[in-house]
Formats: sequence, C-alpha cells, structure tokens
Amino acid sequence: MRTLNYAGAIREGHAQLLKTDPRVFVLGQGLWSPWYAGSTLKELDVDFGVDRVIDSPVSENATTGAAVGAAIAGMRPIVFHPRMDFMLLAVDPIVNQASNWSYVFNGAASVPLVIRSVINRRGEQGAQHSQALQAMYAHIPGLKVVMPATPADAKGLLISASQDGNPIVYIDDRMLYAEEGHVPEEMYSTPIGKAAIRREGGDITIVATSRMVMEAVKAAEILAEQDVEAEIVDLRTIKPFDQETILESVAKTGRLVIVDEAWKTGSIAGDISATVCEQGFDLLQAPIARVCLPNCPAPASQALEQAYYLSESDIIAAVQRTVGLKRSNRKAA
Amino acid sequence: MRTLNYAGAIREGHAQLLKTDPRVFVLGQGLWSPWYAGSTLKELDVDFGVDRVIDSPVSENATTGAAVGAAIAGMRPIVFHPRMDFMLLAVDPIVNQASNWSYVFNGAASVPLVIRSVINRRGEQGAQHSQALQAMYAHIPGLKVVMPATPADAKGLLISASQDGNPIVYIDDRMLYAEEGHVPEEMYSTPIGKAAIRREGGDITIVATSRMVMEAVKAAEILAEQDVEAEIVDLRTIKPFDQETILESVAKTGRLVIVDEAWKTGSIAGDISATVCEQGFDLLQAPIARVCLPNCPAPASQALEQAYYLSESDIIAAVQRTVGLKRSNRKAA
Amino acid sequence: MEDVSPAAKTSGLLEMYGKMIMIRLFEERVADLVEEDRIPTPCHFCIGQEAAAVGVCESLQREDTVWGAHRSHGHYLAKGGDLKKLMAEIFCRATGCSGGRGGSMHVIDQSVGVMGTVPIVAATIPIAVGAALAAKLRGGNEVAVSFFGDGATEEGHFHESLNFAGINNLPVIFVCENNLYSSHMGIFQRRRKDNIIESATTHGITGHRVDGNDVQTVRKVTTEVVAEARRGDGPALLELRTFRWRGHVGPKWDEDVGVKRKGELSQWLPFDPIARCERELLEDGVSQAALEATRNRVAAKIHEAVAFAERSPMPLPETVNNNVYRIAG
Amino acid sequence: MEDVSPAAKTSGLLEMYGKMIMIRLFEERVADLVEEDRIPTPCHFCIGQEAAAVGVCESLQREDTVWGAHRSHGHYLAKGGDLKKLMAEIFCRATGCSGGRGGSMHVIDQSVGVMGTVPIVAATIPIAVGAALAAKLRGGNEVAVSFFGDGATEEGHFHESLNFAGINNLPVIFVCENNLYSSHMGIFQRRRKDNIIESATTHGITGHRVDGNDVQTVRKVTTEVVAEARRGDGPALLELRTFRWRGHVGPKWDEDVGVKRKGELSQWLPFDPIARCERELLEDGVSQAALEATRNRVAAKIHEAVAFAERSPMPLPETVNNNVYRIAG
Ligand SMILES: Cc1ncc(C[n+]2csc(CCOP(=O)(O)OP(=O)(O)O)c2C)c(N)n1
Ligand SMILES: Cc1ncc(C[n+]2csc(CCOP(=O)(O)OP(=O)(O)O)c2C)c(N)n1
Ligand SMILES: [Mg+2]
Ligand SMILES: [Mg+2]
Repeated sequence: MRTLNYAGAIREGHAQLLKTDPRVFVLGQGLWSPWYAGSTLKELDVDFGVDRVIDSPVSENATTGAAVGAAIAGMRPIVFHPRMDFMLLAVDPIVNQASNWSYVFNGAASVPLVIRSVINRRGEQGAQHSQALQAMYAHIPGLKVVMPATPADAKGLLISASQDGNPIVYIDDRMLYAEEGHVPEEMYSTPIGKAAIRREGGDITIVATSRMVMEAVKAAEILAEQDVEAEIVDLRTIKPFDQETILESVAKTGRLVIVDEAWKTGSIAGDISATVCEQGFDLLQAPIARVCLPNCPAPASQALEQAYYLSESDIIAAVQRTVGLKRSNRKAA
Repeated sequence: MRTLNYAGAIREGHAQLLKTDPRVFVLGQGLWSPWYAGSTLKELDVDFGVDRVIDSPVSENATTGAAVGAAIAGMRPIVFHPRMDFMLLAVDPIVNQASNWSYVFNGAASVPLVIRSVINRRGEQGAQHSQALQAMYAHIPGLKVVMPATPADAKGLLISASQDGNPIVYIDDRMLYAEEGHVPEEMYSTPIGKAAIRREGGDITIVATSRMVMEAVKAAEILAEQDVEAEIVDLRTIKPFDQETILESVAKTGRLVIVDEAWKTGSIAGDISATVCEQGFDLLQAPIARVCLPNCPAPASQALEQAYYLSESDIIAAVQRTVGLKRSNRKAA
Repeated sequence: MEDVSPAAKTSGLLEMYGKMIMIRLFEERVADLVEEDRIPTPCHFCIGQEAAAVGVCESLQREDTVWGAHRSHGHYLAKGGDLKKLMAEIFCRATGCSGGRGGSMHVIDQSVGVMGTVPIVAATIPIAVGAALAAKLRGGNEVAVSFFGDGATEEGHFHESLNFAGINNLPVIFVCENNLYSSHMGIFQRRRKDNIIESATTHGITGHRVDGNDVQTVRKVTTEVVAEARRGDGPALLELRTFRWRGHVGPKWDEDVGVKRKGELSQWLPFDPIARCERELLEDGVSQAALEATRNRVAAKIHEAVAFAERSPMPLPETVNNNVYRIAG
Repeated sequence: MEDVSPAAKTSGLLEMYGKMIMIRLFEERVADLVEEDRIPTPCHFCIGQEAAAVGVCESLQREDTVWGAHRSHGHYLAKGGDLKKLMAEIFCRATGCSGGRGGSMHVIDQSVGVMGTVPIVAATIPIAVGAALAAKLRGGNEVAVSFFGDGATEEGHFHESLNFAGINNLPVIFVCENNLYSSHMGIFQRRRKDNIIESATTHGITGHRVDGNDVQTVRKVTTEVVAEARRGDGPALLELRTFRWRGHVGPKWDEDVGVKRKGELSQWLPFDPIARCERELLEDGVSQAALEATRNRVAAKIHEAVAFAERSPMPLPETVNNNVYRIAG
C-alpha cells in the first residue's frame, strides 16, 4: 500500500491530470517558486513546461478571469490562489462569471474550471492570512465546493473536480500537508457530492470538514473511552453536500454535532443544521450543536491563536453537552 | 403624520446626515445621474455640492478602498453601489480591509463607514443584475448588515449606520422604493441589532427580511382568514440578528418560518434556523421552514422570474405545512 | 443580385454596409418594441456605433472568437450570429439564443464564434485573454477579441489583462469603443486625459487609435493587428472613437435620459458611419437602388425575426432550475 | 552631542543616517531572533531598502499619514513610530502597537501618522487615496503617502487609484519601492517593460523615477511633490529603484530561499544606501566616531526594545474576541 502525504497527493493529482489531458493547465501565483504552494506544485513547471504551468503577476482578477475564459474556450484550467484571502480579489470572475455562465446561456457554454485555494493559517500570520471562506462560495449557485480531509481525497477530488465540467472551488488546508495516508498510484476520482463515514458509532453523529475530520477522529477515540461512540461523517463536498448520508447517520444516532473551522455565523454548519432540522426533525433527540470559530478575525499572537482555533477538545465538549441533553417537549402535543 | 416613500426616506436620511455632520460624504457610481439610484440620491449633489457627493469612474475597488481610507482618517463616508452585483468587485476593501481594521490594530483605529448597495432585480435583467448577497457579508466578523423593510427604517437605519462607528453594509431593495409609510421629519435612528414585531400572533412566527416583510404581512392577512395567526418579525438587522426577539416569539408560537429572498444554501435563513435549533430546541413544535430562492441564478424571462421569485403564496404554503406538522418523537426518551 | 461595381465588391464594402444596416434596423426595430412595452429586458443600443462592430468582425475568421458586454447586439450580428435567435432572446423566449434565460445582455452564438456577452463592465476583458491563452496552448491560430467601452478601462483588470496578455504574448485584440461616455459621465469627468490608447504603451503592446465611424479604416487596422496576433506577435489595443446616439439604456434619444448632451450629439450625427458608407459606395459606383435593395432585404429579415420571436413560446416555468450545472463531464 | 559638521546638520543627513541605521539594526536583530525561533510571526525585511522609507518620511510632517504593506517595519520607524511597541508587536505581545493581534504585518502608530500596514498587496493604495480625500474635504493640508512594491502595481486598483486621485486632485503620494522582485518573480517575468513610472503619464499625474538607495535624492524629490500636493496641485507617483537583500519573507539571504539571484544581489550590495550615506557624511566632515556613536545609541535602544518585548505579557486568551467592533459611535 503506497502512502503519500497530503501535499504529495495534490501534486500527484496535478501531474496525472497534466499527463493525461492536454486540456489541463495550471495558472496562478507561486507556480515557479519552490515554496509558495508548499510542495503541492513542486517542479510541475519543470516536468510539464512553463507553458502549461504558468506563474502570474499579482493580478488575481485577470488571472482568474483568464482561467474562466480558457475553460469556456474548451480547456480544463486549474487556477491557483495560494491563500483564500487573496482570492477575494477574484470574486467577480468566480461569483459573477464562472458560476452564472452555464445558466445564462442555457447550457450552450460551460466553465470546466478548478479554482484551487489554500487555507493557510496559524503561525501568527494574522487576520488577512488566515481566512476559511468556504461558506461564501457554497452560497453561490453554479459553483461546487470541495474540501478534502485525507491524502486520498486530496488527489481524488482534484481529479474529479477537473473532470466535472463545472466551476469547482477546491480548498485544501496547509495544516494537512504533512499528513500521510494511503493514496493509490493510479489515476482515480473521488465522487463529488458524496460524504464518507470515517468511523462508525451509534451515539452521536459528528459531521466535519477538512482538517476537522482529523480532530473529530481524535475526539472520538477519547469519547469512546467515556462510552460514547461517535459516527464521523467527512463531508468532503461542501456544496452540494450529502444530505442522505448525514440523515442516515442521524437516523441512527439521534444527535448531531457539526464541526467547521470557519466563522459560526453564516457557516456551512448552519446550513447543515437547518437542513437536518427541516428534513430530519423527528430524528433529533437533542439540539444540533455547531462547533465553529468565534465571529472574530484571526489574531496573530499564538496565545490568542490557541484560544481561537479549534481542536479535539472543543469537539469533545460539544459532544458531551449534546449527549447529555434530552428532548423535553415543553409544549408537546 | 408625514408619509414618504422608501426612496424618499433614504434621500432624507442622506440629506440630514450631510447637513448635520461635516464628516459625512457620499461616494459611488451614479450620484450625478438623475436616475441611477432611483430618487434615493436625487440632487444631493445640487444641495450639498459635488465635493461631498462624488460620482466615480467604474472602479469599485478603488472607490470603496478610498471610502475605507477616508473613514479610517476620521470621516463618515457612505459608499454607494447601485447594485450588489457590482460590489463584488470591491470585496477586498470590504472583507479583507474594513472588516478587519479595528481588530488587527486592537481598536486603535476603526472604520466608521456605510457601504450601501441595492438589490435591483426582476424586469428581465438576468443573473448578473439581480443578486441579493447579504449572507456573504453577514458571514464576515467586523461587518454589520442591515436591510430596512419600511420607509421609516430605511431612513433610521441609514442614520444609525452612519453613526455606529463600524463598517455597516446597508442593503435596500429597489422594489420597495415606491412603498409609502410614516417617516418622522426629524433626524432619528433605528437601533442596529433590534428586530421589530410587525404583527402579533400566537400560532406561528414568521421571520422575514427586507421586501419579504411586506409579503409576509400579506400572507398573514390571508392566513388569518384560515384561523392561523402569524407573528411577523421584521429582522431589520441581519448581522448581528436579534436572537432574543425571535426566541421570545417562538416561545409563544412553537413554530417558525424564515423568509429570505436569497439563495437557500448558505442563507441567513439557515443561520437563524440553526441558532433557534441550538437555543430554543425545546420550544419547537415542528421543524423550522426556510422560504428562500432556489439554488439557481436569476433568469431573465418574466415567465421564469415568476417561477423564481418569492411572493406571499410561497409563505402561505410554508406556514400551512408547518402548522400542519406536529413533533412526533420517534425515539423520544 | 444587385448591380455592384467591381471596386465595392472586392473591397467588401457592400457587405459591411449590409451588416451595418442590419444592426441599425434591428436595433431601431427593437427600440420601437421597447417603447411599445413589448420588450421588457433592458436594452443598450449601439446605434451610431455600427462601424466598430462590423469593421472589426469583417477582419476575423469564423473560428476567431468575440466576447461582448451590455451593448453587444451589434457584435453578435456583425460576427454572423443568428438574427432570429437574437430577436427571440431579446423577447426572452425559449427559442432565443440563451433560451430566454439571458435577455438582451447575455447573448451567444458559438457556431460563429460569438462566445458570450455579459453586462458586468469589463468582465470579458480577462475572459477573452483566457480564450487567447487556450488558442495558444492548443496551437490553434484563432484570435480572441474583447469588445468593451471607455468606461470599462476604468476597471483595474483592464490593465491586468493587457499586462497578462503582453507577458504571455497572447493572440487577443482589445477593442475599446470609446464613445466618450460611461452612462451619464463624460470622459473628462472620469479621467484627466483622453488617452486610453496610451495604456497600450504602458503595457508594452501594440496600440492604434482609429476613427470608429469609418468602417474601412477600422477593418484595415484590425486586419493588421489580427494578422500580427495570428502569427504570434502578441496582443493589441484598438481605441475606436465613436458616439452613441441613444441613451445609455433604452430607446430614448440621449437628451431624454437626463443627461444634457444634445449639442454634442448634433455634432456627431453628421459622422453617421452608415451614411458615410453609403456615400463611399455611391462614389464607388454602387447604385442607390442597390443600397435600397440591401436595406429592404435586411428589413424583411428583421420583420421575420420579430414574427418568429413573438410567436415563440415563453420558457416553461418548470425549467427554471435547468442548466445551473452542466451534467456530464 | 557628537561632533557634527554644519553642512550635515543643516541637511539633516545625520538624522536620516540615524533612522536608516535604526531600521537596519532593528531588522538585523529581528532576523536573528527569527533564526533563533524566538519570533514566529512572518517577517518581511526591508534591509537594503532603508533609504526609501527614510528619504520619503523625512520630507513629511507629523500630521501627514503613511500607509504600508507587508514590508513596513522601515516605514513605521522612519515616520517616528514607537520602537518598543513595534518590537513588542513583532513578538506578538500585549504591549505591541497592535496588542499582539496584528504581528509584523499589521503595525500602527497613529500618534505620528503611521496609520496602518496590511499584507494584502496593494490594499493601502486606495486607502491612502481615501485619507487624502478626507484631508481635502476637511480643508486640512496634510498629505497621505502609500508605500507599496513593484508587485503591487500589477493589481488593477493601483491604476484605479491613480486615476481617482487624479480626477479628484488629491494630496496623495504613491511611493513604489521597485526592488525588481515580487516574491520569487523578477520584473521581466511580470511585465514587458520596466516602466512602472509611465503609469503616472497614463493617468495624467506627476511622476518621478529616482535612485531609491540615495536618501538625499529621495528626500529632495519627495519634498517637491509633497509641497505640490499640499498646495493643491494633486498627486504624484514616485518610483524608487532599489533591491532587497534578504529573502521575500524571513531572514535568509536571498540565495537561500530557492530563488537564485546571488549575482544580482552582489551587484546591488555595493549600492548599500547606508554605506553611501556614511561616505557622504564623512565627506561632509562628520567623524567616524560620530557615526559610531549614532550606531551605538541606536543599538542600545534596540537592545532595550527586545528586553521590553520579551518581558511583556502575552495577550490574554479571554480577550480574543475584543475589538472586533468599536463600541461607542
Ligand atoms: C462592474 C460594473 N459596474 C458598474 C456597472 C453599471 N454600468 C453598466 S454600463 C456602464 C457604463 C459603461 O460604459 P462603457 O464601458 O463606456 O460602455 P458604453 O455603455 O459606453 O457602451 C456602467 C457603469 C456594471 N454593469 N458593472
Ligand atoms: C492580494 C495579494 N496577492 C498575493 C499576495 C502574496 N504576496 C505577498 S508579498 C507579495 C509580493 C509583493 O511584491 P512587491 O509589491 O514588489 O513588494 P516587495 O515584497 O518586493 O516589497 C505577494 C505576491 C498578497 N499578500 N496579497
Ligand atoms: Mg462608453
Ligand atoms: Mg518588489
């Protein structure tokens, strides 16, 4: 069984796409740098040439717009933003253009584009170098959003994103780059829109995104010692998310904690909670808990970062609270 | 009792701010046009001079950035975007800069700025001239978001936004411009963060934003004939929203429908639902329903617009569904 | 066949005349329909600017792509887009080029290289750059053309795009139709100098400023830069000086939409690109009757298009959510 | 008091030397602390570029404002920002100028007009324009200065800002420190021509290209454009040619961060702005001892600042949510 780390898996996904599909090219900032994108794009320029692995000026709007245009014109670009924060300069081509293009032309044209960006935080980088803005893009019809949590999915979702035929926002987290895992050598794709059960359990469902899946697994191990068996759903695709898998799990457990390391208000977690409330109200034995970042920009100081970011202990606390709660039908009919 | 229409109320708010506070100025597109902003800014340039009512090139980023800078430097600008769609070009100064400024400098500086934009849709304008993106801004810490539903609040919220001392996204809806209502002549402010009960009722709570409040009132009248008394909460402030008022109402009614004419996934409605589920789970007699736009860009054709946008009948249907439902505790303890 | 002199025939001027007159009559007809409340979608007319669209598109091949904005009926027709489907789209019917989902500001006919128009100002400038990048990567030799206005040059990504196209040496032609206005704002309210063409110098690419109402010159200059781009010599910026006759949006003559520029308009009316073309054709020996015949032929087609559009069905409400996503790969 | 010749005194050169050496020694100290893992916040050093910050700021008044970016320790110190608070901020302590919330890339000292620095490239270009607009509207006569790099000119709003400042005739000076690199990318990988200064012409504002390692010339030219801006003659763009000695981020010498530009660096090292200033001072009759004394005085202050920072408390975890919003009006 071949193992790779998450960064290496991303790189392999790129390399296999570049190798097998002449329509694929990569465009964005830091592609000719040995360190900008960690090792996720390392020497792709050497292997595939600077014509297909194109570094760019600090011009997020035009670069992304050009990727959109190339996609419409039949290519399969991957446009790269080394941080989600920088991608905010490219919201127009993403939210006004790429997302709407298929619809406004009634399917006569489409935008087969991967929009890759990185959550890159901690290390006292501060508020403008820390954002996790998946909720913003998940709100937009016409976009899909994926967030791989494992090396295998980091590769598989990149490949399916490139093959999907729609504009896909692919978000990886730099804190996962060193994580090792089994990654098949062949080219394969991870289905978009399908969550994965990472652990089975009957007492509570934990839905987690990206790095939080790892924290949830840690939390579940500790909780198991306290006789609480958590089922962990790795969301993988944020939009459209896999209602079915979540509802099935909640049908079994009756309790739900959603973990998304982004600001609570307006988060993906809220959306999942509302959906489960709508579709699975009678399954719920206790209120749904959201474990998210406080509604506060990222601080620089490590002392504050410690208080700000999430870890397995936040998950454990939320699970314990939720498991302790029972539905008390004050006004029940 | 003096009445004004919604557009006139906005204009009066601007005029009173410009008159009483030398720090206030208005900057944006269409300010010297007789029709660009409806009559909401009509001849303010004549009354207050083109130095303080500044029309701009098609440069949303720099214009908004300049407004941010002027605010930091002690002014109280109102930056104007004739459509929310265009404001997507100014996401960097809003989401990266204005929102973070107070926090990253630990309160040493702040951004007392009104960021006004208009939801302007229907009339076969199509996807790029129709967006209602309140959820996107509500997700961002450091911003507040207001959406007046009545002429009185259109004026009062503009004034409080200008006086608040923080970056406030003020969103008005062009479809409300002709609505008449009582608007006091004096200068007054509508509190930010406080919802308003527009109708009392004991059977169900309808939380609505902006134009949907009007539709909810219409719906409630029809529902009353069917012996369903709806309580209508006009949210007014989207972020931070008034949990207390909502929870109090739900404590009374046990049922909740949230109406927000924006895309369902990732909407404000989801956030309110999740919050009520967290804070008021035991109050709920039935699942919370969200009445939102489908996850689809705005179509042009009126035939499709008719199917796409919301009206009181959508609200009535959701209320009837919700009132018909009872909590059935499949697994209740 | 009309009686055409050999000169006009070889120069293709009569063809260009036919296209210009088609755009003019088409838009005049749509303008009337708007006034009659039979068309609700917001229409931005290019009446007075027809030579820009036609002069540029006449120098292109079918596989070359054009990308437009809010004022793009002319670009669509000049590149050979289907007339009926355009009319039907403006009527927002199911038979429209965008199935009624797009309206006047979202038109497309990929079969002739009309790749899409969108009303977010300047949006298709970088998008056209991307199409050129695609062409270069594929080793194709098609050229991409972005049409935009003087107002669009105020968006920063206009500059980003010129720079990006320059460093990657891409086959893209940036066509700025400088009609001296962006909505209600005259050019000197928006920039210190009337020097849009200098941006070419700044970004190190070819640039030409041309009388945009002179269809022959527009075609000539465009043909040159297109040939350069096609053989790998990189992008160019064209500034086509022109003036729009109607209001920013809608059918009203300009003075009616609150911006007082009647004087300016009356100075531009004599430079009507179509009248000029007629004069040139007559000088070339084309008969008045031939022009008349062209005009009539075009008018008949437009008449048909309106009839087609009006009898076309509305899109079905139950299709509203279709095509948000492309289904298969 | 050191023994200073009248020439150097009146020209203020020794003062500028003092500031440059303060920036150099400050950053060298921070660089060491980063190497020793005592400072985690990402630091972008301006070592080699000190003359730009100092020459510009010496031509400003206290009430004039400066706005910076990711590489702004020098701007902060040159404008007179509190040394200890900067060091404490880089240590992310509660006593830092941003209370430890900002780190190296978010520094502020409004008491001397350091209005804020942020690492989103080009962000403070329009923001400084807004400060100038505020000054104009208030009828104040302060000038706003935005410091940014050559990379920042690739963001479209660089152009939007110059244009906007031009048409509104605002008292803002755009200071581009052109160090020929944006991260790992040399200037000709990012634009066809090395002609940033030409953007001034395009946007119709004053522009000067200056040797950014010559502190006296920087000050002289800045003084001129600041005077113009102050008396209502509008904005200017300065291009200060310079070179950074360390890597894009972090303390390593450039060749160590993967970009091979040792040759280029070795060509620039002789143009050390501080060595040049020393030579000029010595020529002016300032003694070696006086320079030494300045250096020592500065070194002592930096030593104190490190001690201050290291003994300062971390921000309290329970304050993490403070100051997201301003509380009262
Ligand atoms: C990003 C954006 N900002 C503002 C607008 C509103 N708007 C529509 S057309 C227009 C004027 C554009 O002028 P120009 O580019 O010269 O084209 P013209 O209308 O003269 O053909 C403006 C400001 C828009 N559609 N998109
Ligand atoms: C909007 C944005 N895009 C990209 C980056 C990443 N980045 C940080 S500094 C930098 C290079 C900037 O170069 P330049 O403006 O020349 O300044 P220098 O580093 O040379 O001082 C880049 C691309 C960023 N911080 N912000
Ligand atoms: Mg124009
Ligand atoms: Mg640089």
